[in-house]
Amino acid sequence: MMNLYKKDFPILNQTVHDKTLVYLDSSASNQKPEVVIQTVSQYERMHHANVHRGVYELSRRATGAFEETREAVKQFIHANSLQEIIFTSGTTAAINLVAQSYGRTHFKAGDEIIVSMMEHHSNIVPWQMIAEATGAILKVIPINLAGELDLDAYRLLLSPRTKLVAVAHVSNVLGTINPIQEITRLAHAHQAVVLVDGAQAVAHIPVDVQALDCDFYAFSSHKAYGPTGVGILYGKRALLENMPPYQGGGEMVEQVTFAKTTYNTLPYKFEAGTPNIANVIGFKAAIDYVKHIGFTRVVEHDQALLAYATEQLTTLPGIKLIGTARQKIGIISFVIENVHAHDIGTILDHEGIAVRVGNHCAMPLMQFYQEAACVRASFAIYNSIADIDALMMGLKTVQRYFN
Amino acid sequence: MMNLYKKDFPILNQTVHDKTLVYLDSSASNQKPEVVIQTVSQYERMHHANVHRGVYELSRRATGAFEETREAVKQFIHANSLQEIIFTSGTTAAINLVAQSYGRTHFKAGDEIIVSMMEHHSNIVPWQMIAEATGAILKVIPINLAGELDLDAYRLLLSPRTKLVAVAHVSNVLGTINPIQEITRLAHAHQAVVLVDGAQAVAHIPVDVQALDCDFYAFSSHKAYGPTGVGILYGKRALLENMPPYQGGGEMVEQVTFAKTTYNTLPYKFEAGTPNIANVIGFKAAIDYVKHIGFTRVVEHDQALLAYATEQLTTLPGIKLIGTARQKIGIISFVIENVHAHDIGTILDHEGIAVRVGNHCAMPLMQFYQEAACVRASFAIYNSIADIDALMMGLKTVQRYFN
Amino acid sequence: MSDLRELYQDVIIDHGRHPRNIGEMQDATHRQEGFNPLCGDKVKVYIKLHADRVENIQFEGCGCAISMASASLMTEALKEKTLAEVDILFSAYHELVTCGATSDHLGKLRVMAGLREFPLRVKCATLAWHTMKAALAESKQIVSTEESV
Amino acid sequence: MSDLRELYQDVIIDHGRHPRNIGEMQDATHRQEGFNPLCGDKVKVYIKLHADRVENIQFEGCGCAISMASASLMTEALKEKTLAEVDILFSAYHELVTCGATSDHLGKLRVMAGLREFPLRVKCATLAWHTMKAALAESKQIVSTEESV
Ligand SMILES: Cc1ncc(COP(=O)(O)O)c(C=O)c1O
Ligand SMILES: Cc1ncc(COP(=O)(O)O)c(C=O)c1O
Repeated sequence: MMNLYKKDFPILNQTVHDKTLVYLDSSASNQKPEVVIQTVSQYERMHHANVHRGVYELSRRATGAFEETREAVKQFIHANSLQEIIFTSGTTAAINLVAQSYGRTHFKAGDEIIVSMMEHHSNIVPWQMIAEATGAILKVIPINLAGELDLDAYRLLLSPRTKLVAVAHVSNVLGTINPIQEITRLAHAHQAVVLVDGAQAVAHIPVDVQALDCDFYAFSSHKAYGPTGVGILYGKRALLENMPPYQGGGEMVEQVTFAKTTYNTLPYKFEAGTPNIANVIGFKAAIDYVKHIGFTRVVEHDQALLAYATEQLTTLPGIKLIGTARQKIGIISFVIENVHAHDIGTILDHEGIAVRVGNHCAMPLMQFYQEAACVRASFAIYNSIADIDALMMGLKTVQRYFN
Repeated sequence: MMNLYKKDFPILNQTVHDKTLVYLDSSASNQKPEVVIQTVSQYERMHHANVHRGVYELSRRATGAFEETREAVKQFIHANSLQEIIFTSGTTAAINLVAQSYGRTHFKAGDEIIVSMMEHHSNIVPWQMIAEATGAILKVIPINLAGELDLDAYRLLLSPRTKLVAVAHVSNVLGTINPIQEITRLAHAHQAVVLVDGAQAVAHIPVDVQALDCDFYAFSSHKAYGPTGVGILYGKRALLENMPPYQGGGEMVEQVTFAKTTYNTLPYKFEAGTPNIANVIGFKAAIDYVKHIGFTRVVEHDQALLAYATEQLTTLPGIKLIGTARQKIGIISFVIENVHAHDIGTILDHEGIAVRVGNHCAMPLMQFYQEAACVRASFAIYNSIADIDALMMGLKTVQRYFN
Repeated sequence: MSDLRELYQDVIIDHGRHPRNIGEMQDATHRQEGFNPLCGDKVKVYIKLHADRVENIQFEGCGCAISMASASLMTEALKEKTLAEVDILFSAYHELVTCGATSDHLGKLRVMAGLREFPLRVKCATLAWHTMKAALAESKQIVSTEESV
Repeated sequence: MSDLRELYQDVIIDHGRHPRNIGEMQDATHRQEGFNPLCGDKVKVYIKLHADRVENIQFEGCGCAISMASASLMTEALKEKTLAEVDILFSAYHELVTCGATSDHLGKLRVMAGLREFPLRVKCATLAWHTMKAALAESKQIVSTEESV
């Protein structure tokens, strides 16, 4: 079966170690379609200027294109208003923004922040840092062996002390899709706000922040077919309005005197300094690309690859899958008996196959599974059944070396 | 006189409102040479992967190229080691990093932070924010009418209470080059550290952080012929090592457990999350481009344009230059009697000439000059005498409209 | 007439340089400050309302020719108007400067039609009007042209 | 022999699977932990020094075949060596895995020559060695392969 989209991604048309490149590390970073690459370079060749402050033509064009991305993001995640869409440098920066700005003004000693066992370091460490600064306490939602959140345990963790729940929409190791609506409903019943780490979700499943009813939603352009250095923080307007700025600088101020500085309105209050203009503009092309394919097809494709890969991999002797939730996206992590993930990664690379090995920035999760490292293959719209066949061949080579 | 470099900048080869584009707003953001644009798109088409954590070929290439930029930056500013070069999303983010990480651990109520009257908002507001959080007090170095720092007043401001001095290497409105070596020497005599905002310096004058002996140096790629969304924080290693991380997330940790997280070594401790890989790599091409021209020529060119523009502009009736320091770079700001800067900007734009008008994110400075707004023309390697002649013609048109 | 000449008509240059109805109004019933952080334009609008009629309207401020002229022309246009008429003029003016749509009510305000070719200056041309609206709504916050994205 | 086969030679696979000199050493005079955050490899090196001679050396740890084999081979190679000899071997080994330069001292360690084609794995192959060095230097910090950029 030919993949309809591979041709849109120039990077895939190459050999590595004399083998056709098979890229199975999209959860770390997506490859970019040609249209995104060209949108960025076109912008640099034709329209670049600093945004928001120029009275001349280039600046008008740059500002217009920049703000069009905001509109596209708003529609993409079904936000209610443009004021709720804040550009950051990535998911990590977006979560840190909330942890510092919301956390410093809302957490006090003894308050509780709930995260889950399956979080990425980017959704753990910012909360540890603000917990240490404020005296708040981190609580952890456990998971079952399949890699699903234990919602009963979550219910018991919630209390009047709970101030914020920070949880991944989709786990970057397990692929698990978490029941955000339910998590949010329960948190709101305790007046706690919910931050959703959407880094792994946006390229795989449709996201509707109003339906999820989450208070904050963070994600990265580079994991959704867009350029690096661009992240989005969605926040409900009423919350954002009452939060102090995170970084100070140009753009985010209204008036500056040494005696007193007043801040700009949303979303600019949170966008200090010159933004990543070219790549923000490139991100709109990525959103358009995904929209054009449509999430029906994206999901179908993802699930078909996941089903096939799961079926194939489980035939390998000594393999153990990590993450077998009922609801998951096209991420498949595993270990093989007596072979370290790192060695698997090297041998697969030699066969032209790029997978990720290690702890995937989720050490607590790996500890839960008592593995120091595992192998992760993750799929995107440009992957095909043939890629999974190549992975299987590669793993058979691995086993030849180690048996 | 033909400009040797204009041809390297594709964006300049266009008309705006049917006039040849004359771009005189490089202090807001430089245009990029074709080689930078192509380095970025080449990277996206051939080598993209997430950095530092992959065991496969693409990741090796991406990581290698990414770290080569660190080496190039180190050499560019003459830092002592790679550990001292931290990638951020811009000057603003770099200054906020120091304000929060250094400030929160070193400032207490009654301590003093010294800034100057000519600072950009990005080198004022972060200090106001940390001053408010810690009870520290902001002190301001006054300037004379020419736009030079009053060093005698600075000496009097320094005291055992002084903890940090934050000052621009070059003013973005006045063009003034400040005597950083002297500022640093005096501050160090009082055990205060010095942060230099180098945003406007790096594209115009050679920078040697060891000769300056400053403790921190911050600048942005996009003001030095590189892409947006990339900034550099240089810090002396001994200081950086004792500072807590600023943002938490992937990459900046060593080990994460819910009980205790340990942080990675320098420079990674301060680089949480996926960096702006493509644009960092593009920035190396920009540095190479400037190095190839050489600072001797860069400075000569800049000074020639400045001299000619100053001579020409002063012939206009009713003009008042803002910023006439003895040591300045190719930035020339001015007001014209009875014509508001904003109207000048619009009329010049109509003639194809892009200048910046407004307060240039330096409201306190504008208040000192008692102007709500001024016009700024700023020069780069791609500007020529002909561009200044066009500006003069444009300003004569302005005066025709308003007289 | 070139776009630029249409923007900087004599009437506008004149009102920009010699704005009418300028100065503080001691007995204003409504007053409001407005600010455009992009270019530093500031305006303060004073209104004396009698029943539902604008008995007097004045402004203070500094800014570019467009913002000063638009404020000056606004005060001339709104004097003696009822609140309902003010609303109609506000909408008509807005359409004029954004897309050049002229309507009969506009009268002398029509000189601002050139703005449609200068989208970057629409904020200058509407600051005084937004501030006036906010004054009548008795909003306490300083009006900023950056309020909406 | 393919690059890969040269890397994963039988000796390496064997030492990786059945590392020699493994286990805690109670009477060690020097001990040190090392960590490679990239892949989670951990190693703890124990040395019993007598005068300037390595009387005994052992390690504990978990990791990939390369890191376990390199630790195992290191303990074999260093036993009974003087500190001066350890230094020479350290340098020679480093050159071997980074550029394939073999020298006479290396003996069995030469099986690691395949590393030169796998720069991404050099950290695995040197973790135990750096940890050993740190143990002798009596450094207190955990050694991390990320120490130098
Ligand atoms: C002197 C100075 N400092 C700081 C900045 C902020 O730089 P950035 O917007 O790239 O963060 C600028 C740019 O406008 C500047 O001119
Ligand atoms: C679930 C999850 N959260 C957060 C992040 C951090 O994203 P970024 O590195 O783009 O800031 C990642 C990416 O690795 C992720 O997978």
